[in-house]
Amino acid sequence: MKFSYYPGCTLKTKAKDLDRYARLSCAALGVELAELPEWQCCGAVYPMAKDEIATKLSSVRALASARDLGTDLVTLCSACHNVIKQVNNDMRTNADVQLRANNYLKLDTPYVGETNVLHFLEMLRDRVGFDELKKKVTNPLTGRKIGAYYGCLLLRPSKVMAMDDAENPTIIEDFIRAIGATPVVYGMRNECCGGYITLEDKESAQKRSNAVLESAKAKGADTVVTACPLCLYNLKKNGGCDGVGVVYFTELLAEALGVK
Amino acid sequence: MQDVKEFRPKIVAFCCNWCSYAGADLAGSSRLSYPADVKIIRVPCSCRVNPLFILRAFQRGADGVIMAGCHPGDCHYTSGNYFARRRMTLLFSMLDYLGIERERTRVEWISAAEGAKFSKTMNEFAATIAALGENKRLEDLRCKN
Amino acid sequence: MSHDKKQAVLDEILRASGVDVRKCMRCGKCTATCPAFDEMEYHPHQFVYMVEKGEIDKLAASPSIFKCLSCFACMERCPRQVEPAKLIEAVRLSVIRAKGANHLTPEQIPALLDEDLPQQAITSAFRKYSK
Amino acid sequence: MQRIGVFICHCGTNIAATVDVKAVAEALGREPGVVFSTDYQYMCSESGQTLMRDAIREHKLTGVVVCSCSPRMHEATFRKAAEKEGLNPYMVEIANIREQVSWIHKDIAEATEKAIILGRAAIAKVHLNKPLTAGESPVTKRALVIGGGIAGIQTALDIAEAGFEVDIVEKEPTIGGKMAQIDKTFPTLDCAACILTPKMVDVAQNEKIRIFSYSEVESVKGFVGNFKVAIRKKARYVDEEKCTGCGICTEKCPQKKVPNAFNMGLDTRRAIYIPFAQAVPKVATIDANYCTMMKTGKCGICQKFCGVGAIDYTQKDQIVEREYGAIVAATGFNPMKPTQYDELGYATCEDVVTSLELERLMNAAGPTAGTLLRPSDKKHPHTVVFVQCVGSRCDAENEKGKPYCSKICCMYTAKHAMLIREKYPDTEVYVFYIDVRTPGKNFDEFYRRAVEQYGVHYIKGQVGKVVEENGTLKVQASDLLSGEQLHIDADLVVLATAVEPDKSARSIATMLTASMDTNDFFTEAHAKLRPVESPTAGIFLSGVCQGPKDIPETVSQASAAAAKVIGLLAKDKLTCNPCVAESDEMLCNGCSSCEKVCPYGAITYADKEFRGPNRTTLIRRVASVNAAVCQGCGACTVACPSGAMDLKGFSNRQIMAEVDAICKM
Amino acid sequence: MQELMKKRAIELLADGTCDRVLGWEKGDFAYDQTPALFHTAEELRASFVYNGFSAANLSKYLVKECRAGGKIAVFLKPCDTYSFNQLLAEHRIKREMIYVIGVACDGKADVEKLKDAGIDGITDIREEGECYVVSTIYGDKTVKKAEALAERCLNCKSRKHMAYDELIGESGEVVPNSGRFDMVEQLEAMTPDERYEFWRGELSRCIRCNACRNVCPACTCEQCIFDNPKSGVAQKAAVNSFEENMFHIIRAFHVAGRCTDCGECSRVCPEHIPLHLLNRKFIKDVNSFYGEYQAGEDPAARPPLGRYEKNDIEPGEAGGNRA
Repeated sequence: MKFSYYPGCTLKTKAKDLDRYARLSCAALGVELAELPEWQCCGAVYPMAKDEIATKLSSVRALASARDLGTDLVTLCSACHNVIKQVNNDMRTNADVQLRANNYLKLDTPYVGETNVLHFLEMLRDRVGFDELKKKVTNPLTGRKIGAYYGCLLLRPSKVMAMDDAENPTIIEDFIRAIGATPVVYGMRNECCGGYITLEDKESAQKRSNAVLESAKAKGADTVVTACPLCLYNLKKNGGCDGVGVVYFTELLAEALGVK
Repeated sequence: MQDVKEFRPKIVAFCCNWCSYAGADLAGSSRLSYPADVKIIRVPCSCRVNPLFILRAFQRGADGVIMAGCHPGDCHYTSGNYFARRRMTLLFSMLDYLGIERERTRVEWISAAEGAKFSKTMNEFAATIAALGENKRLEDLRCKN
Repeated sequence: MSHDKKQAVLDEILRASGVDVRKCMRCGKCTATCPAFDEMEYHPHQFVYMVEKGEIDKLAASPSIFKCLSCFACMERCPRQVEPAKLIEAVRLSVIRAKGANHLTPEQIPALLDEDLPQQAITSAFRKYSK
Repeated sequence: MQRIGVFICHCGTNIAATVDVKAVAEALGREPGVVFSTDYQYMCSESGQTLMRDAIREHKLTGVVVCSCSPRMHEATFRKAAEKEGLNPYMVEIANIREQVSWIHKDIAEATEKAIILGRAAIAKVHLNKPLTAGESPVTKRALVIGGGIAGIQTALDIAEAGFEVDIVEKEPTIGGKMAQIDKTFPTLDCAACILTPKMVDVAQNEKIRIFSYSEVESVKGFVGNFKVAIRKKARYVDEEKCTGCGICTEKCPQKKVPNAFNMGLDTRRAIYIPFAQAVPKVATIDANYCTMMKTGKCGICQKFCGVGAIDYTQKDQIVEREYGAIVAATGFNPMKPTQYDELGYATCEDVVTSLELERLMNAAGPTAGTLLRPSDKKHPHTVVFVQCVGSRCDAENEKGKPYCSKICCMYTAKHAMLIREKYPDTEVYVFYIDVRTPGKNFDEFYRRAVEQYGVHYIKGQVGKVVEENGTLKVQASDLLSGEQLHIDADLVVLATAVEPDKSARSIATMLTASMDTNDFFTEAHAKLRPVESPTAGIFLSGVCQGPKDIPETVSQASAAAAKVIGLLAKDKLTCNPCVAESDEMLCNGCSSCEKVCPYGAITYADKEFRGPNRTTLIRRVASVNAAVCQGCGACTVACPSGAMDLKGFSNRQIMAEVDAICKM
Repeated sequence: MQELMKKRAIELLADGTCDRVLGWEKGDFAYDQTPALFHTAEELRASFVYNGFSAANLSKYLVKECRAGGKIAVFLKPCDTYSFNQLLAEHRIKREMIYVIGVACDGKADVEKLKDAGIDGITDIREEGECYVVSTIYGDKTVKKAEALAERCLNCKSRKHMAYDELIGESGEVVPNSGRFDMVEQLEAMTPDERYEFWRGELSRCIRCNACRNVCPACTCEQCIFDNPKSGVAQKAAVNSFEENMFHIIRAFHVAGRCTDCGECSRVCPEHIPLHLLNRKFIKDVNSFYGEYQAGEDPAARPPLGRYEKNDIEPGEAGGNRA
């Protein structure tokens, strides 16, 4: 099983763990993640305005390069995933964006949304299969009570992301079950952690993050997992909730597979 | 200067009694105009429209023929428009295959509530036909006056 | 702002956002679900209503345009598919494009950093705060 | 050659203002075969009709063309007038010069020219018209009502009252429908069971009414007056004739963990059950999905305890064939399951309930015996939040919800709020609304009472998020009038979810060939003038299957549908549409092409003897059309390659004559 | 082969299986065979023939024969059995009156191609491997089959008999990708103007001899609408381009979904108009719009114009501007 892989800037710096554990796990799972050559930063937030083209081009380049390699494109960071999947949708459905982006890029073959973008979790669910994953778990995290933290970017807008039910998702819970732990469902799992507002308004970010962690704690979670470096930062730095750890889901995956 | 007579296309519209003819009535009562070039023939259902009628219209000098019926699924006779759709799909494809302008024939599903759609469709179609000009490829010179 | 200019800005906002403000039925679900409510002066439903009324100036002058978290909750949950977040983004863009001024300058950044802060936050903020 | 009279109607100024009616009369008067041509102010008026009748008599007309409004408006009027003068009504044709000419064109010359052409087309058609006589078909004097809720019950009772037989087919084990689950009714607050159950008993006792409970319609054949319906009586594994409804089986059954659908799954019942105490018929039913005997072949306790030997584990589904003259759809609704709106917590929080679930939680016969206790910890809630319009009034593009207003939620929520405040004055009640819609007699007064007398907090705004934390529902909502975001700690959240047509309605509509809208509500024949009839003859609509309604509206519509049914069943014979297909046996190849496209099964084949060449006879297979069954769509006429099949009133030659006339300019 | 068939026919007459046999006999010219009824062994011995010129599809003649009563034996090539099934499906013939002898077929020669190859004065034809040996008054001439076969045989859709009571020779298989739509595709790829010119060039040669209609096994109407003065569309001879178009469009439409693509129309056209390209267009459209359908394959199958799907393509999506 081979995929093109878009790690994103943060995974090369502050979120090396998210990336490292993903690669280790893939090796254990027999999945080949081939990092795209010369990828550029996705911009971290999807440019919503209809006339924004330049800000979408780095995503289009990554998508086109995966297309040329003939592989699906796996992303890991929630933000990168959100941007690239939304841009891909534009390239598929918005003729204007398609035309203008291709005019800028002058690719050998114009890109029209051919690439399939998968989040690492989708890859685990739909390609590897959670049942298959379960079989490869050597160190099941039995007894751990883990809350899935989806945040905003993995699920919304649901019509484009099409990963799971945006209001009652199950993909991370199913993942948690597959690695032998017990999922904890809590109400704030798909609410915002505060995002980049942390940069200038710590108080606001703290309020959001605390609300998330308290909701998880109230339901008995000992750990919260995320796929987003910014979520991790906010929850850890700004949330600070006694007795609830915050880790990347890939770390638990690596642990369960015995490759941590 | 030569006096060029303005081209007024002749357009025949076959309308099913239950939906599209009623849609035309609604267009009328809503005062939504469309060119007088469009003349409607009422049929009980779009499935009553025989390819012969369409060719006949062209023969007699029509420049465009449109058939309008109930939306698929809403046929008063439950299935008539489904059969009509297959027949017209094949007929139109054949006319196209013979090199006859594809735009001269059209099928549109217009409900009794869609007066606006009726008028819009007829305006569009009349404009298309006016732009295409006179029907030459399926004409019968004997019927021209 | 002259009336014509104001209209042009309004048109640009509507075009760039692709939002049809007339679809709004004033249910307030966007504002009910907004995590940045407390930080905002004008709230998502007000953006929709005020754009419809043409009150762009007030929105443009408000710090609210830099408070939206782009969490897409209002877009996801709006029963009328109005997508207020896109409108807020378009208003923000109209301001920073017109002024050329940035809400955040690179000089301000170092003071805001701590060692764990991911790049993502800075990149996002730059996208949101500057041209 | 026909002798044709042409009559141009001014329609006041509706036509005459844009069409030069004199010029039209003159031009059409010159057409071959036209012996009389005139114009008149109002052709549809009494004097206009007299004018036409006089002309028919004086000029010995054999055909009439009226250039007037749409034939959908007055074709019947003019045909009737002609018939009174002895002219076959089908010798009258209408040229629509109002909707198709005067109302859409401004230029008088252009409009007049088009009116003349349309007149010519009608004249060309009349030249080929033939007198047609309508056939007759008998009427089976029995009606079928599909659905045994309050709509079906009322319709059946009214039809039976008029002396006709009625069958009710109900898919559940008992009639009663949604109303049986409701606690109190607005705006009078009387108990639903108290007014519904006597009606259910009336149904059971009425000799004219037969109930097929736990049954579904399997197939529908035939046409108005002559429907043949197959009804599937699902196996309930209990002999309906023998069962006395004593209920001993339902007490002895060891399988106790079956979710109780009647109580919206809020408690459990046994595998053999009677849905509720006043069920009609009061007969037990075995739920084969849970019954130990059915699943493992071991148990048989109910059989052992049944004093009358009614239990029969070997019972099979039974198909019953019945004939009807009319069918009423009363298939009702279900409240939408709000699982896709989980920001409101329904799927993950036990104490977020739907309004119908709340009805059961408040009902004396419900799981809490009428005390309002919340599902999670069976404690009395002190703060209750109601959320309106969940799944209703959504944009058409929104795949989750419905574009329509469900109509009943504002009123029942006011009722719920009021009842809670009355019974438990220590409870704070909040209602989040978009608009409060209360048109109806005593309805707004009722809502105002909830606010003014009972102190219910009505807040314009919506709930954006519900999160359960340590037994408290944290409700985050907007208050649009104060511009605040509210955070309420609630104990119970009640969602007023959209009304949606019952899932069975779509397949029933297909069987009935009745049309439906995109929301799966049955379409009425005319939104204003024929609101209780389907466009398909002989099919009538009762209750919410046609659109959201409250109980009084449902009952009125049910009675209206019954009146229509009675009007139909009172007739001994129905006049058929004479514009039906006809096969020319001399041309028919017997190839069956026509039969394959006939939606009514109106075409049959027979081997017939024909004269062959040289005095021989030969036998050929030829088609014939049952004129009583044919509805005149004409599908067969195009399927026929030899031109043997033609449609009376819309024949190939007639339509081609119209084409010719229109194209000739 | 011919002798085997003759022998078997004589046996069938003798044992009462049938009272007459439908086969081919020599016409005025060797290559111009005509369908013929044989009532006796003598007749068979005298003039029955089966060779590379026995091209006619005999199934249509059964319509008339079934009305005459008795029991008929008929020789049917694979492609003829499709027509046979179609006629059964349309109740035009009675199965119990007919004894079908399926005969193997390796394709039939197109005499025009032989003539173009300079072969004249033809007296007989026989197959030798991949070649035809054509006897002429000037002696035998050998020509490769690939160069002499009729177009319909080069693009043969099936060598499998769809119906038979007994076989003489082997029944083959359905040919998966026969290439019979290649020319249709070429036409579709042209501009509308080019197509129009192409068809004008072809159809303007039509002399309305009605040979195509008369030979067509799908055209078995009691009375053709074009012959029926009461139909309102009767026309004796195509007076102008419109009537040429009209006749062929309507004829193709009337056999749409029923035409088995036997190719008889083009074979008999004295003007060599490729009429089969009209029918094949409909067959191709039906296949691509409504799923693969081969008329005559299964007499119980519902024809494409006698059924529908709710999500059928719209007329506006068919054809279109391929300019």
